[in-house]
Amino acid sequence: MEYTANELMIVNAARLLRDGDTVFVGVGVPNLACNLARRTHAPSLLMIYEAGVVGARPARLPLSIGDPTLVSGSALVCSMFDIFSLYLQRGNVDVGFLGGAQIDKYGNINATVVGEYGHPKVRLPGSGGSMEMAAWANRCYIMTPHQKRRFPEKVDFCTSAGFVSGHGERAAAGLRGKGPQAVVTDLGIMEPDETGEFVVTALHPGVLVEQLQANTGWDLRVAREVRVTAPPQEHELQILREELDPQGIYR
Amino acid sequence: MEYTANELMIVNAARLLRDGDTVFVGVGVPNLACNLARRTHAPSLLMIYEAGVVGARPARLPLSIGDPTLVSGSALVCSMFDIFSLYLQRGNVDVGFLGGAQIDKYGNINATVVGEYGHPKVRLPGSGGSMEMAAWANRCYIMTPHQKRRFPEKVDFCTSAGFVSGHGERAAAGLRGKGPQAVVTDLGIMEPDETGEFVVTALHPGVLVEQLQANTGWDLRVAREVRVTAPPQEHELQILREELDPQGIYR
Amino acid sequence: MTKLMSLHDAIKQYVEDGDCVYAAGFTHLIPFAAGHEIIRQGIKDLTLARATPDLIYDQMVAAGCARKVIFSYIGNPGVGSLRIIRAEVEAGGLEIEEYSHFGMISRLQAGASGLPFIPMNQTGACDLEQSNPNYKRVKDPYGGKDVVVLPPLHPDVAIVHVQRANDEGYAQIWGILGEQKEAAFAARHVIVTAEEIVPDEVIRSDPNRTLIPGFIVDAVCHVPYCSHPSYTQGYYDRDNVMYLAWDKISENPDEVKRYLDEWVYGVADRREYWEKLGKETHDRLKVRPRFSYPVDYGAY
Amino acid sequence: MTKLMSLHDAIKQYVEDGDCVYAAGFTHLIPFAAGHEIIRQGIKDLTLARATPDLIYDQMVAAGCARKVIFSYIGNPGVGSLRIIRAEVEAGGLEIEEYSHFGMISRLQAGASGLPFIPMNQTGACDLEQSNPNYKRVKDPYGGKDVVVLPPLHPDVAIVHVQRANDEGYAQIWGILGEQKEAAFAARHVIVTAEEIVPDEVIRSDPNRTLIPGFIVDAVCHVPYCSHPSYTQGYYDRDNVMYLAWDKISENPDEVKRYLDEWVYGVADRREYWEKLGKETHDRLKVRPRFSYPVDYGAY
Repeated sequence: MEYTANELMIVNAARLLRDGDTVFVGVGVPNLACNLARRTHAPSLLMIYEAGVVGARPARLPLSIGDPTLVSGSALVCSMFDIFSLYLQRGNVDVGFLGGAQIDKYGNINATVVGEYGHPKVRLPGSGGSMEMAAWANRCYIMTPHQKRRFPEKVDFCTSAGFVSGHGERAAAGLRGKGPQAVVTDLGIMEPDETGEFVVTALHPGVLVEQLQANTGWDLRVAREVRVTAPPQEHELQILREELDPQGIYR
Repeated sequence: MEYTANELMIVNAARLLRDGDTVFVGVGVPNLACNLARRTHAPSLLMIYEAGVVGARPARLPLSIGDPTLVSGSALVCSMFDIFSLYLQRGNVDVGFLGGAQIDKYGNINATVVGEYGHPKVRLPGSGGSMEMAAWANRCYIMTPHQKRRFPEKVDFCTSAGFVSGHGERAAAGLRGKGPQAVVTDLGIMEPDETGEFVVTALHPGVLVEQLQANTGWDLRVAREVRVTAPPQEHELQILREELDPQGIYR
Repeated sequence: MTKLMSLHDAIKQYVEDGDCVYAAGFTHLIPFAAGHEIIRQGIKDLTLARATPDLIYDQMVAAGCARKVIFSYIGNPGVGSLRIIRAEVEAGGLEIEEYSHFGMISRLQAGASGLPFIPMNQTGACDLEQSNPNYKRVKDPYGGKDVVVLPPLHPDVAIVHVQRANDEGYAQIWGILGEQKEAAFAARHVIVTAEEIVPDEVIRSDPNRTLIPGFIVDAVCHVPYCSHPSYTQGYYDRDNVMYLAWDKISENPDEVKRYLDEWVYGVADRREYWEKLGKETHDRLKVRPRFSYPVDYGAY
Repeated sequence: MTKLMSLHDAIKQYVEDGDCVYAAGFTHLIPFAAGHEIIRQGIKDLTLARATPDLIYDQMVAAGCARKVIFSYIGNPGVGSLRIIRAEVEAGGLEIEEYSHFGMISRLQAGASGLPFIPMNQTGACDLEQSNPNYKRVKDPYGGKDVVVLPPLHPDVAIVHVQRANDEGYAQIWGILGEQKEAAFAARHVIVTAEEIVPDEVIRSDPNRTLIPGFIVDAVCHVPYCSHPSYTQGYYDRDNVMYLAWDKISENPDEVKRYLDEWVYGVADRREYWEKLGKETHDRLKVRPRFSYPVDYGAY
């Protein structure tokens, strides 16, 4: 079966989730990945939204992270202060999904500015809750198309911390979470090595390491063993296309 | 009309309340004073309980500060953390009522121990919320029977701050509230002078200054002008006896 | 004592040139009607604070009401940029003060609690901390890592939209709570706008639902559909069509001017605005009921 | 996944000798049944933490379960002393750790928030601060007065009684909220006792009412009348007669022993206890209904 680059990322991200995980969900592709996991191998996955919604069961695909469909029929709604303090800072969130305009070698993310902060070339939306999610969720995943401008050696501005400038810095700052555990792109998957540097650990079917290197801004290293991901399965694509995103907004 | 010592204190405390005041209420006599004020000159007095109840309209006289009758029909119920931070610490409470085993010359109160803290002769209940109420309510009133053992020159333990050891110390500690503004007893009323020391400012009908001195543990000073309080009025006593405390528990 | 007044009068009385305004609501309950009224009254030099400025601050900046924006996420949620604010920031025409979400609401929580600061654990992402001098660090006196702290935010005015309130300002909210309560307690003045003004007995039937006490509220305004194109849970849906449309409108200054002329300056108040939206939009945003199970407080 | 189990099994599994236990509830919802079960199981050396120890900790101390009490108000509310705890403290037989109410709940809030400390403004009353080394001061980095800080409290087990929960532990509370939420989030293990176990759809009909999420809960126990002689708003009244009676009983060690023998050791569980109380008490504590107006969340 044919599939798009987005579908490939969504399916591979979904497979990283474990049954019983509490996931801090953003809208768009992470939302689809979580819902796909819930409908396949992780039926007790619990979705938490930074707007303060726990255990949402959206009846439709929400455009915004604060859509009313997330609230009706959810298990708990609390204030933003509570969601950030009692849930995220307290260590009650297993997984966070992150994205941004730039991701560097150590998994640091820039969602703030391209160029200088005081005189930005491009002003991006900024942190929202991603600074805290990256710090305190037990593990984070990053989803992004594989493009060279998105993968500089060092981000212009560190909106949310990966491994900062190498392993150990998270522990030194006392961060609760283990940091980004995988970057899922449309070409493959990168994971941190023992120094905190992201290296190629998996390729999607038919993709060559050289393609990743050509689309990455640093000298990309490759893990000793690189697996090839299983292609999106028919039932995964069916759920995505027929149940989760029937209008094909994120196809 | 005849009246008891308690009724005398309640009526005089009620008269100190202003219409529109938000009052942090304890049970017992302060509760009666507030309800009497509401039914006479201060119909929009708002009662707040440290249990987190705002705008209570108790249908019966509660034994405890957390009675269910305070909740049903009240305007707002919040957590204890909210009541202490958003209401009291933020400065949203006009009046607090305090009591204790000892009250000293500067209006400091001991509700913790008689004797040494580590080896108490008498262990009392402790602060509860009175430490914060004394600090942050805009003004406080103290109600207590006039007995020498209750009025030592200096409290054994300072559970809640009056003027500490003289005027200016409240400001030095940055306390929001103005501190205790009156001690209402069954003999008269004492108010702080410019040094923060409590002096006699009013006598109940038929009481002599000497009686107060005889029942006070420090060298009691008398204000230049001492008024005589108006005796409890018939309608005040009627409300107290017929509506608020028909069983006469606090008579 | 009733605090009921028209939204026009409430804005006139409580919002002044140069004020810091916090129009609360995380996606939900955003008081668009109040923002439009501020634009119509030509109020200037405002500092506009909100975790997510959303379309309403983009429109207020476009109309020239603001000199500064305080925020933690400056996007059109689920759509992309807030083009007008973004362009002003890139051109250096608008002062900004930026936080993460937790930082922003911690400032409100400190303000609401009367505290000089609120601590947060470190996040490892220090660039924002270094760009904004309000961020400071404090040593943990128990020997752990230093914490990051922020000072209180005390807006001059908080505007809070709610589902129902009584005429004294006791206000009940359900659905996404965002930072409504904290903004109200942190502010010097509070304007409550409500979908419904209800009898006192409705409020008192469920006191745990009340988030804002009347005695901190200055004005209560009955403004049905106040939050369109945002939404009010249980009353009408979010108008995603408008959120997508603004992305196009805001590409072009002429279109923006046309929009403001037609939908803000061209209507007297929210009632006219809502009527002008027309039946098709009304129908599209209609919501079928889904009621909560009642709870029993008991008659004590 | 259901977490339903008997209270006996929940206590057996989650409360161990030497633990710090926080049985939550400010006057309201005090989980007496759990305290009695702990007594019956002969658990020892506990640190008992509660803002207001109330009768339940007086009884647990009498039964020899505790080596230490952490508290902020150690009275029989509206009646007088907790005679047993008071006598033990005066005799030096019980370790204490004391706070004000705000200090106590700030410790829980810090614990619930994963913070190393929480600041409070100064109160001018320094004797307690000087008696308890957990109190420290921190300089305000913005130049104001020093603040008073306290470290987090992380009880080994929090026991939280609620009106209704589903079998996963999502729990809804109305009436006085006390420190129920904060205790649950601060603790390592959470036991929820509920007047009613309700279908998931009841909880999900009103998500704003849910204070505790199931995934932080270890055990859910269906225990009607769990809080007598305290009360559950809307379910039964506070038994003031018992609060007054305890004042007499606790004057005399023989009477205390007789009480424990009859009402704790002498019954198997809460159901037997409640039946034993008899019809007259049941009738006295009965409450007429007073329902909340429902709210509409909308079917989106």
